[in-house]
Amino acid sequence: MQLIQCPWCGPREEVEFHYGGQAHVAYPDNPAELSDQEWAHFVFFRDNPKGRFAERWCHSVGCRRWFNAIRDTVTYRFECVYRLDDPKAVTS
Amino acid sequence: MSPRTPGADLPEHPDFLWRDPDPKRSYDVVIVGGGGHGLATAHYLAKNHGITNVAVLEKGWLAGGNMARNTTLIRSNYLWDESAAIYEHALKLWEGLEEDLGYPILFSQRGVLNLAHTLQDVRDSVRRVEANKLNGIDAEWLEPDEIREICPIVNTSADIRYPVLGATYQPRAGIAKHDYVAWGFARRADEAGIDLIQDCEVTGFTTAGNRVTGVQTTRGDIAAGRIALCAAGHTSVLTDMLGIRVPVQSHPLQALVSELLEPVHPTIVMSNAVHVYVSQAHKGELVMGAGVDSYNGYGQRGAFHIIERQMAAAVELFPVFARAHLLRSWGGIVDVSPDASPIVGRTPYENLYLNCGWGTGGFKATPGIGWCLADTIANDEPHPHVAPFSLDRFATGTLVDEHGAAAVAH
Amino acid sequence: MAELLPTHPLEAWSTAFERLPDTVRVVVEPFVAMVDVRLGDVGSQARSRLGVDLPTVPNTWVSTDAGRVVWLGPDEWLLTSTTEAPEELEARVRTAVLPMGGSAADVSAQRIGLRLTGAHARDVLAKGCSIDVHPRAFCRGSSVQTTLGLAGVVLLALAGDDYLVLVRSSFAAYLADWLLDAVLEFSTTHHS
Amino acid sequence: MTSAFRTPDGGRIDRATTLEFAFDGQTFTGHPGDTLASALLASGRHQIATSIKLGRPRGVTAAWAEDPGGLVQIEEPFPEPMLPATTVELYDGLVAHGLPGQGRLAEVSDSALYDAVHHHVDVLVVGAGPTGLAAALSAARAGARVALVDEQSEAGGSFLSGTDLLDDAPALDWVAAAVAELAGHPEVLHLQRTTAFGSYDDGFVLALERRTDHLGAAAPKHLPRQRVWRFRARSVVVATGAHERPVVFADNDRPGIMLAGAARTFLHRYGVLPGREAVVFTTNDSAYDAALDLHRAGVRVHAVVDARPEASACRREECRRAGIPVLPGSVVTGTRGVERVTHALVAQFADGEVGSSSALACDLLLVSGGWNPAVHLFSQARGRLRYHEDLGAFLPNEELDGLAVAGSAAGVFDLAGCLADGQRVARAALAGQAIEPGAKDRLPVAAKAVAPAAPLVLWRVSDTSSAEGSTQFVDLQRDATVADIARAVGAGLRSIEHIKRYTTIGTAHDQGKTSGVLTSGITAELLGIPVQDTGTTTFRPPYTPVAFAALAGRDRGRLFDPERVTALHEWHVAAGAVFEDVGQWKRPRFYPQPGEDMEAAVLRECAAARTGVGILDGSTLGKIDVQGPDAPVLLDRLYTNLMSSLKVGSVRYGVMCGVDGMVIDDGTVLRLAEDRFLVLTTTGGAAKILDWMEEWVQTEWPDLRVHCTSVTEQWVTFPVVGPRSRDVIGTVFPEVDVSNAAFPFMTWRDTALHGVPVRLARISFSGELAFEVYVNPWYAVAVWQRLLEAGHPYGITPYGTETMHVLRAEKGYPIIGQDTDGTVTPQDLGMEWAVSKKKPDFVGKRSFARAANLDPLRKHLVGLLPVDRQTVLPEGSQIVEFLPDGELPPPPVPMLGHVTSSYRSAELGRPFALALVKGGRSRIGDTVHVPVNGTLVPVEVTGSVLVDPEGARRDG
Repeated sequence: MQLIQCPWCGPREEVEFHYGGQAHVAYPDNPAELSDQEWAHFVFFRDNPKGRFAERWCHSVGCRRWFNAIRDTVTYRFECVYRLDDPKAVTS
Repeated sequence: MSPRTPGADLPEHPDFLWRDPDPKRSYDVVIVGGGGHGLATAHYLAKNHGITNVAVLEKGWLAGGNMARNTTLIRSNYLWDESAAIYEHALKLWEGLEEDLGYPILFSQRGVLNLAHTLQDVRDSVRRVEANKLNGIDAEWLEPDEIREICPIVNTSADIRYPVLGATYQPRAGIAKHDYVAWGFARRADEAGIDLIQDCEVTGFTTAGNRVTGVQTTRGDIAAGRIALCAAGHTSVLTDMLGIRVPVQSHPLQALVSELLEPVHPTIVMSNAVHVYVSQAHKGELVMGAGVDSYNGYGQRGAFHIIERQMAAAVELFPVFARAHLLRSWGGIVDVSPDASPIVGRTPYENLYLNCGWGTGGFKATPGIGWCLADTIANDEPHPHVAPFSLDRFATGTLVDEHGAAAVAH
Repeated sequence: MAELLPTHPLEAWSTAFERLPDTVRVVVEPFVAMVDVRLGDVGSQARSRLGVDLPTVPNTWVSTDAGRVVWLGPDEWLLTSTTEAPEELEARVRTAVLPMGGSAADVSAQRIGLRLTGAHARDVLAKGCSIDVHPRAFCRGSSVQTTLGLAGVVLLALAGDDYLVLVRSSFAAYLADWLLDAVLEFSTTHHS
Repeated sequence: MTSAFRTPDGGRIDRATTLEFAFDGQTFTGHPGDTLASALLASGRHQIATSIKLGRPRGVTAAWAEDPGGLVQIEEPFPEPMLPATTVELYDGLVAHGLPGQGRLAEVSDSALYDAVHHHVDVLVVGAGPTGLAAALSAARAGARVALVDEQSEAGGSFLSGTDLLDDAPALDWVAAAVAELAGHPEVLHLQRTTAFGSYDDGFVLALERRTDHLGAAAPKHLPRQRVWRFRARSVVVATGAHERPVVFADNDRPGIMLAGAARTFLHRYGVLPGREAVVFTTNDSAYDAALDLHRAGVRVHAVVDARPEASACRREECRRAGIPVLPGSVVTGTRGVERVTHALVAQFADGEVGSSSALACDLLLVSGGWNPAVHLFSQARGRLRYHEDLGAFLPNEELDGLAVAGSAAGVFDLAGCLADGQRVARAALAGQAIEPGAKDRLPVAAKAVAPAAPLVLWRVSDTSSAEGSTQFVDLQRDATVADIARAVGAGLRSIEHIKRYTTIGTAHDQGKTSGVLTSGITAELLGIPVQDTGTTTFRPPYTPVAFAALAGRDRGRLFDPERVTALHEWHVAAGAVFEDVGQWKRPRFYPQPGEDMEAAVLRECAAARTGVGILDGSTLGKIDVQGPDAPVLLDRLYTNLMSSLKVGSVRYGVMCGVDGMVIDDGTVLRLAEDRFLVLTTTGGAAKILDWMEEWVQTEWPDLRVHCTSVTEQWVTFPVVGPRSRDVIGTVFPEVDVSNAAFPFMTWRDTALHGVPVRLARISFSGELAFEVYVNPWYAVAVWQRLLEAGHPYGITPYGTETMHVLRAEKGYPIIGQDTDGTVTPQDLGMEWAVSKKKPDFVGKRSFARAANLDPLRKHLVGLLPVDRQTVLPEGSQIVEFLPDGELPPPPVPMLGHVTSSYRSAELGRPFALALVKGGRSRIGDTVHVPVNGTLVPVEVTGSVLVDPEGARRDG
């Protein structure tokens, strides 16, 4: 049972959070202009790195705020969490 | 099931299993991933197609990934025609596998019960049973009293939180001993002259145009005529090297066993509603799978609260389990696709074949996918059973949605 | 016709609660008007328009003349009033915050309150709450949204060994049962 | 049985009290403080069971959970399988028997209580031995919040097994003082009988407290029998000590052969002589203590067989004075005896060569091959280990963030060193938390100990017999031998994980506590590679087995999962409702009257709603308050149809899709104000849709000025349905003009009842004239009663979800999740009318253009009418083409779709169904077949709206 740092509520147990997968995948400006292939990539395709990963989390049983985090998918360690309006953290 | 002498029933492994060869410079076929799927593919390449200049590359120890960690459930009662076809093909192979491999894989067809706890569970169950029947798969709908006859320890009383309203039953479903299965395939492949190369991690690929000409590994470069990726949870690591995007996410999946117990549980019981699936393995240990952890993870471990929840559900459904003991818990990495169906077949590289996204279905599919992937590699044409699982279905929208259709996992 | 009489979802539990020892008391709080306030900017105008300060420190609550304000999120508060009817409270607060781009919704019946007091109150919470409720970490003025057992709750520290649990009304019966089960070892004196 | 092997005095047992128990059908006695094992040994009984494969007699080989030999089945007071006799605290009336490796579960359910408790500390110390106590004292004296857990019945650890002195007094005096001091610190939690079994991220440690097991039948019923402690510690100090390791030799499994340290424990802690004629076989100095202690207790020690070429001088001298022969450069090669060891076969041992052996008579053979630090918790926390050549053991190889290993668990084996290490590690932990160490944090002074001579690392004595290691047991519980490891290596296996699986070593209840490192060593030897390269198998939780029920805790029975109920629940119960689980909700399915089955009740309820008036508790519908200037924009983006054009005071039905274009929810939307909507979702969709809205608003469209708030429990919802509903509503709310003109379909009005705000809406999920009544749940019962009273003259009939489903199905209204399955689009449901052509985009729109979405053979929602007008098609039935010969062809039979909803219709006077059928709308009028229990039922494909297709009834 990990502790996850909610940017507002502080450290809480992971069961309080909802996982949102890869971060910084924006909804296309004009889906109608996309090919089926491009649309499929938005809908179904997400990165799946072994190591550092920028992801979205939501403190669903707490303040219900979504936020971003850089987490290592091997160690599960959180490197940092940042609010949606913070600039994208650098992922190598 | 015949009564066992405690613990004495596991047959001995053979005196010789496989060589420990160094990689050659070049192979006709290189299979990346020495798990069940990779080893089965190697076996059928040799057996069905006479292709033996083959290397299976394993970054760790053979069958040390999900093959060594899964709960060995084998069934084919899937909803959609496409899924039913490949899993039933596998089940038919399971039924003859002991002879084929000349290895005591302990395939025990004790049947699987998929419990229904809500009216919608019942509708979904009947739908699946009727579909299975029309697809030639053995399936029945059972009322609670019939469930009690098959598995007396299931709590079918009406006063539990989610009463058991009935169950689907596939009598031909069963379990097998995972190491024995993997080692059986490995030994046959080795006998056929196929090189099983351990501690050999793929670190890159060499390509020429739309062909992959070879792999770079921790044990040197290896040229390859055709390459098949059978890396399950690590597939993305490989496809990223090739610049291919594959819609799988790797998640932790936990499992656990109890100590050895006298026979008490004659079949396999699965309940999605309360997330339990449990069987009693050959030596007498209760083997259970838990739910998939929500986040991506390559750590081969999950969070313990999932196991605690699992135990609560288990004791609800099987009150006699109260003082069984959790002996060992562990985690594997499942590669989950958007429609919970596998992704198999061609890639943008003409001589590279993909096999991933099996999620929790990988073990039960082992001989089936090995057979079909070998056929696909040998004929450079997707076998009919894997054709529906192509990568491009996500663009066309012709998914095989085992999620959406509320089919059962594991 | 006679006026409408309110009924409380936990009326059936009151006798069981009354039997509990002083070391762990559970009391059903009376109905109170509650409004969910959403407001981005909580500068000085909030006070001038609302007449109360909205706490900006996460996981805190403050008392007001007529009730409490609980921090629920960076732009969300739960405002309670014992002196206004639910619809009055919503109307007043909504009028006040609209010009600031805020909103307000009556949630008086969304949650019911349970008061948990006594020397063993902390021990009972510890049976189902992963939050550290030790006075060093969770003192008067502290609040959290978390889970107690399998129910989402808003937990307020009113004083030492004095807690207020706000739970969704539909989960109230579950939480009441859960609490009665949790206090068993403290409420049973006979050693059978 | 008499306790012939009980010492005249000493030990930690209460000799004044005698406990009676039965083992293998025989009656024994013991004392409080005994374990089942010590009590049996006191009576001279060593054999506990026979082995799992070979049926060889097996006895007690260790003194705690690491014992691979002596498993028992508890029968009384309640059956529990597979407990080591060494860990079962004795109580009166215990009934148990030995197990050959397979336990038995009770046939009745366990009435004992279990629970879990969260506990937060600055420092968690695991192990109350010298190291742990020193660490706990240090932390406590600094005023930190401390928890000290230890798996034994009392604190002291290795002190309980020896004669150590501290400050020139018995060490146990210091332990008592330390325990008393800890008890005096209000922020210290000290738990005995508590095993830390798992360590996870961020200082999360799980421990099992055995609270009442030791009381047997006398355990208070209201106390949890076992408790899982969920510790969250800023710092964890692992002071779990070390496990003694045996040396493998032929026939090393006979009862009477045990670890040297275990013999000391039985002597000093339990006042038991494990034998009378002992031989001690060791590779290190520690076993000499056992030899000398037993000698002092009156055991005849025939020899200390020391594998090292030279025993340490002082030890030799101590033995000389005691008259104990020491045989350096010697090993035990084998044993004799069946139920009990009778002889040790001793031989010269030099440069790895074993000479010819001679037999030494004995009834007790003590063995020590060195010590394995108990690094389990460290390893579970992903700590890496390194092999220590001199100790022949694996030690922590790194500092973990927030978890430190101290004392013999870290390879420190001298008493003074352990005490100092415990204090050092605790202070380091405190410093990391900026907590000042306390004043007067003094360590006791340990008696000066002579530095031990270097141990010899010896895994096994080569088998000179013809048995070739087939009786050299590595894992006694699994009957796995050196020969098995040799076979595995011969089979081509190199990985220790493969060896484990081939031989099953380390897979038993003890998880290889004594056999794991041996296996690594022997495997390395056979492969001719360094032990470091072999490594160990992974240490997995739990450290010792934990009962399922303990992990289930209190989430059982009605607490397994919350039951959500509406404000009317008790009324429903009183009315005799039969309930249905819908998600976590309990919803009335129907209200049978005396003698009615479901079909009769539902036909009656349906008739009332179609011909008179019915009333439903629809309060479980999800409700979301959407406020803000951009509320219309948000709803336009999330619904497939246009919501921004909805007028204040009006209601509109809408559908939501996922980005994949599949329907995820539907419901009605009330526009309360220009900037305010009340969104209704399905019962199951409530939380999901609120989260869905929040996710889009927060992560994609933060610029939108809109707020979403759940008001699901803020309003109860009572649909009053049927031709007479207007009369009922008109009666209860006289100030509302309920005429069709003043209050048209799909509009809402606010009113009040005795000052209580009430909202009425003309919404129909049945096709009938209907009003939905919304009110604060505080007044739910009162308003419901008013409606029933007003409806009495019209025979108002409460109805449940089953009737609701029939009524809506007759109108072809789908239930999301029943008539859809995540693969269904609005077009499939025949709802093009609800898919906006005007809007440039909305969630899911783009997916509608994919190839698969344009396939004319997609499944459409249609109606089905069984031709026989009798058969109620089972929901879920599959549909096939019409087969003229009435026979199914051999499989696979192509399927056209399946039955999603099916009911008997009072209105139609026949059964009907809704179904998803390939190209369904183009098949209307066709007859297809539905296989039902072996027969093919012909059904006619119809449109989905079967009752009042022109919608004449909705206005009454």
